[in-house]
Amino acid sequence: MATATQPAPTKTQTELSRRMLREMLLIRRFEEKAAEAYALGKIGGFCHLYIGQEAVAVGSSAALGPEDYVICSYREHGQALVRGIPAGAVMAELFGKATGCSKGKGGSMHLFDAGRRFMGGHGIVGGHIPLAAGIGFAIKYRGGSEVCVCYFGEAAVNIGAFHEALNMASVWKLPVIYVCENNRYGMGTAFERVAAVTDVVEHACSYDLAAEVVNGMEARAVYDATKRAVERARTGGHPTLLEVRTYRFMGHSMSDPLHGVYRTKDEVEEQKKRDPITQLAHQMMAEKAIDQAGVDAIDADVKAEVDAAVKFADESPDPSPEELYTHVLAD
Amino acid sequence: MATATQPAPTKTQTELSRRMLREMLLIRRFEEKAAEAYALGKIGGFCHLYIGQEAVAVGSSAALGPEDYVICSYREHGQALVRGIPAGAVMAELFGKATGCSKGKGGSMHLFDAGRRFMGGHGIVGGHIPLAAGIGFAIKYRGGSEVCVCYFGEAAVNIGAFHEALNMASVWKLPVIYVCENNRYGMGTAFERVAAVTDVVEHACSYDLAAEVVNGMEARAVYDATKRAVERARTGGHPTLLEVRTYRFMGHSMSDPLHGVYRTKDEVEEQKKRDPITQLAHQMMAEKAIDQAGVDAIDADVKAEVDAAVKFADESPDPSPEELYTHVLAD
Amino acid sequence: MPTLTYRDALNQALREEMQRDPDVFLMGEEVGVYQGAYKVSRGLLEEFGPQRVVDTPIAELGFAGIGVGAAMAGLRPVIEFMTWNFAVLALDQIVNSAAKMLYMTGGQFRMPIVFRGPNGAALQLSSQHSQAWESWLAHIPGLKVVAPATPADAKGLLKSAIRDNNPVIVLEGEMLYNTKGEVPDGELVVPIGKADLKREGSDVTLICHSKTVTVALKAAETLAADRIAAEVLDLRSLRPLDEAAILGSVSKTNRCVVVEEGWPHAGIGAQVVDLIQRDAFDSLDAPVLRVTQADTPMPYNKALERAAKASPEKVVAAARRVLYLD
Amino acid sequence: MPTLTYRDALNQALREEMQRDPDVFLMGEEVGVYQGAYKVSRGLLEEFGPQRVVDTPIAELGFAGIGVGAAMAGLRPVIEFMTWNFAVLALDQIVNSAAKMLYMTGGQFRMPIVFRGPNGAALQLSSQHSQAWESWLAHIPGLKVVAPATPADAKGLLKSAIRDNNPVIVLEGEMLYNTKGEVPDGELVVPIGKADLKREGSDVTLICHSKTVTVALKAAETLAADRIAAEVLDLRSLRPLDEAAILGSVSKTNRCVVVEEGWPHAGIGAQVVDLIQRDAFDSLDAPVLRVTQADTPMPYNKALERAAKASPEKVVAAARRVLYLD
Ligand SMILES: Cc1ncc(C[n+]2csc(CCOP(=O)(O)OP(=O)(O)O)c2C)c(N)n1
Ligand SMILES: Cc1ncc(C[n+]2csc(CCOP(=O)(O)OP(=O)(O)O)c2C)c(N)n1
Ligand SMILES: [Mg+2]
Ligand SMILES: [Mg+2]
Repeated sequence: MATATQPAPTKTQTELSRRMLREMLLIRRFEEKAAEAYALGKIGGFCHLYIGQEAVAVGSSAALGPEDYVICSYREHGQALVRGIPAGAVMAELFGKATGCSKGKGGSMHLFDAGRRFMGGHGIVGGHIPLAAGIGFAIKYRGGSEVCVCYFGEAAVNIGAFHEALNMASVWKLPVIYVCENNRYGMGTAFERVAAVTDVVEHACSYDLAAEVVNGMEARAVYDATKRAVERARTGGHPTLLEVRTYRFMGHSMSDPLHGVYRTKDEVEEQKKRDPITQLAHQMMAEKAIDQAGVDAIDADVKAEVDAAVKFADESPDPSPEELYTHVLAD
Repeated sequence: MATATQPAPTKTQTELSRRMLREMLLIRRFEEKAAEAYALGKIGGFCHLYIGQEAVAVGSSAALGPEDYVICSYREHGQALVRGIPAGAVMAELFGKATGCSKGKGGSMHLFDAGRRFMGGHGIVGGHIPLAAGIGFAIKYRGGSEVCVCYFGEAAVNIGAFHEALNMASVWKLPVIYVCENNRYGMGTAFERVAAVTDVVEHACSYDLAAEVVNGMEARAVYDATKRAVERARTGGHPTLLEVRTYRFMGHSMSDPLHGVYRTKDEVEEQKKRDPITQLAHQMMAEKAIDQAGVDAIDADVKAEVDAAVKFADESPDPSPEELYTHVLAD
Repeated sequence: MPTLTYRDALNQALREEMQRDPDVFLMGEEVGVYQGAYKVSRGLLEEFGPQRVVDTPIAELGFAGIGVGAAMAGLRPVIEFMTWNFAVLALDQIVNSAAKMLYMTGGQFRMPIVFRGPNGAALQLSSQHSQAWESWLAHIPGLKVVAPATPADAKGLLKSAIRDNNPVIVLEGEMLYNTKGEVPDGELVVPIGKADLKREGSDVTLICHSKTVTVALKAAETLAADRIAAEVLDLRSLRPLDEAAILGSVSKTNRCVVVEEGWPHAGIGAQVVDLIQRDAFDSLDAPVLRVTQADTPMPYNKALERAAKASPEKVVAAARRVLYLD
Repeated sequence: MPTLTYRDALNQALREEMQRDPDVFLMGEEVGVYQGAYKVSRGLLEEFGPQRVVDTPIAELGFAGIGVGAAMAGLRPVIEFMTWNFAVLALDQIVNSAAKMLYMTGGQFRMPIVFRGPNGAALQLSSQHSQAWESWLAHIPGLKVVAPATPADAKGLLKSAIRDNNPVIVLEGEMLYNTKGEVPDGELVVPIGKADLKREGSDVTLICHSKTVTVALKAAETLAADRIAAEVLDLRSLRPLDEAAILGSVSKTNRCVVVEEGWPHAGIGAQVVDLIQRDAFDSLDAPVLRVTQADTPMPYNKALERAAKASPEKVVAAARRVLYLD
């Protein structure tokens, strides 16, 4: 990273950086609290934390407008927060409360917000990749200028749905941006053990997609690459495959080990030195865009926001018993 | 094609050419009779003819030994014949007779011969592509030196199973040769209308497979390419993807039009000039390896074989009624 | 009343609904240029253009999911499967995405999508191409499942399915496409969840749907010759079932035979039997019997295939048994 | 007799069969290096090596098909699905390739393959991860389907499944893996197709399998307190069903409740009811009632999830109703 040697950032660049720093901190603190709550049994089932990957959701979302669509896998707490779902509504969903963004019926893997065009939260690996193409199809069908960003892990590249969807997205020139969060592992399996070619971006050739490999620990790099992809999608609707190289600092899910047979403690420690939050903070300090006190202030601010979210979730009611039978069918 | 300018063929080359010419003629005459029998109602259901694509099955099979495995889609009459299933047993299967190679229970789409390692005959597009990898897995598991050749159409490249299987075949270095018979259409759909990239061979890059594009109207070219692929598979078990460019001279299935909205009569006529049988015959004549009388003699010979097959099928009995309930479960 | 084929009735339904609502589009293999593998979509590409009549690659899982995504974004997709045999590849999207979307989003995303195509056996298509998926699909909460037997019901139920705000499975029949029947002019909407009494009778109820309606009606004819008055009830909808109609008929006849095209073990007929024995227990004078496909994969041979399928003879035999005549 | 967890009983079965027959191998996601998502395959990679304990990409359809191909070539694959929810993606290979292979080849290719993994709901895994597929799988001719409830049955049925020359579906349970039970030493093979009488009683038969066995046994306890003697029959095998055992018990008690984990509509319980009302009609003193999951997708919220599942309370209530006590 050489931003320091670049010309001093403009005011808007600095504002963007501050915003991204705050959003990454919000996600980090939110996830830390979620881990606590899980340990206390307030959250159940699977809970896939985003710690380490914050720059991906934050950098890419910053390149989007409120009218754009976002769809994710089950590892979507970060995206839900940066797309503007109140931390309280997200935490309440993890707690299974009636005030949750899916009314407590979806849970950690199924966060949704129709108003904010946050399309989930899907649990079957690869299953939402065709859905993203369908959203892109609807945008094009209506002649809209929105785009749909679809996040998934590198392990999803090995499943058929990924290929079927990318081919159709390209044949029909749909305004979709496929963001592969390559954190190098699918649960306990290193990608190179199950993929003949480990450069995910290679697959773009098979489908004539625009493509870039992006440093996923650099929020700014993710922002820039996504901005270019959004440009292509809005004008002419050319789809893009972004391979964003990142790393998961926690276990796959709350119940899974942080390291062990599949990756070493040293590797994790080494990777943590690339923490996207400290990196951006240091860049901004080097640019005199912020000082440690400023960072601390933001941190205190988001901590308060997260504490309020936990309080809100704690105090919110469970769905009423009848909710078991509602929303099975629409009128 | 420039064989004429090459040194005179060796005796074995000539023998190979004669064998391939005979096998292509056998398939051609067999399919013509099958079409007749279908019109007479002796064959029911779907019946996908191989006319025009003979050089693919014949050229590739010539590079295999009897111990090697072959697995196909529903368009497999040609492969069944070149792998040595008696024409009578194949025709009887199309007629649904007890003497058929699947006892009359499989039909045109499900020809099998365990003894000859002919693994079918499968009706779900792409469904047999993972099966081929499984057969390759078993070969490697046992430390054998056989190979498995898997034939499928270009339209199958758009379905997920193709990608899942090729990735695993490559990761595990399985002795499988994937032969994509690119006849440019899936039923009434031109490949370029549904594939973002029409060079099937491109997909080899995504899976680190050896690959070649082959002229599928040239039995010798198919033979040479397959021989190289077999070499790679037997030693080291490196899988290959062959894109064999060919053309279907008939409708998709007996009930489908030869041409119409999806392709023009002229296109079909133009393609028929590349008839793989006449091409090989002319090459051999140019090489003085055969004369017209010789070709006619072979033709008469295979016609007799096919007539005998029809007679055998006609005179064979239906399966007994109890056969409805047999082979549901093995002991 | 004009007479139409089942195929043209479906075609009319698609055309009328696409004219009525610009958000309705048709997607599937060969639906456009080729005019449909079974010509159900004939002329639609010409009338509505390639954006609303979309030819897909062979990628059932993928385009089913694209339909679901489009429905999330507010369109009303009609996804055609060339046959339901191939839809098995798309079940994850039908079950995990379409059927559960409204529920797991806490009611935020309706799923106005139709999945349609021919279901069950045709003639000599062998094991992999002759499967009836009624019971699998009807098993899933969040779906509605209909199986029209006549051209009028084909048109009316498909129109209802397209207007429904839930995922609706429409099971057609390759062997039905050419069958003719009267179809009332103008707006025809058949409500989902209502069975149709095809023939009145007092001695035994024959419950059927889709292709087995003709089978049951033929059986009723034969029985009538022996002065047995069979009532024939066409379910039309398999989820929800018209429980009132089923129970009403059985409590009148006290005897029942359930006919279905699929396999016996946990077939949809078993659910009908479960309902009857539970809620009409005291009115049953005999156990309910079922006529189904043989519990085997479908053989290719013509005679074996015929023997595997439900037939009027088998229905007559079952009816006579519940009447304790044999 | 040594006491083992259900997980370790399965692990023993795999180890013993892999020791016994070199053609047996295990393939699936995380089965090797990670020792199994639920640790069922712990230690097997170390003992048998990467060729026989094979970690796969996330490609259910693909590796299920690879298993089928390997079985065609004479191996005896054990395919592990991390859960059966994901196996929905592989149904085409299970149904169209594995189940029909012997039949459509006229008996030439046996299919000695096992598809196994946890089925049904665990705790708060929400809609897409809490599905019980009994009735779908048992619907298919050419398959055998077992659902062991105890460690001993888990071991004995998995061993039988691996030795069987047909595709066998083994439905395990995430909530069962930690449960303990006595497992006889040495060679233990439980025949497929035989139910197990878990508790004798004369007043009402409670039919169950897998996780619902504990539910039924708890209900039987409660009923006993009211001097109601419930007989508890664990089906163990869902295809084939042990019809003799079912009919034998019901013709003794004349009353029956069928408990299952899955959804009601065309669930496996409907088939059990169909059998009973058909072949034990005259011995039934009341309709057979069923206790199933609520006919909804599974909600995430803990209380709603509990309310959705079959419970001893619901079984007791149903039993009292068939006894006309409420
Ligand atoms: C089809 C399917 N198979 C298996 C699983 C179980 N599973 C959940 S997450 C996961 C690993 C996915 O890894 P990756 O796609 O890289 O995403 P990450 O968890 O690293 O963000 C697996 C195997 C699933 N949910 N869906
Ligand atoms: C999964 C699936 N979808 C649809 C079909 C119906 N279908 C049979 S053949 C075919 C076209 C296949 O074309 P291609 O793969 O190019 O092979 P070709 O017929 O040209 O040899 C289609 C759509 C099928 N059998 N399986
Ligand atoms: Mg990953
Ligand atoms: Mg083709």
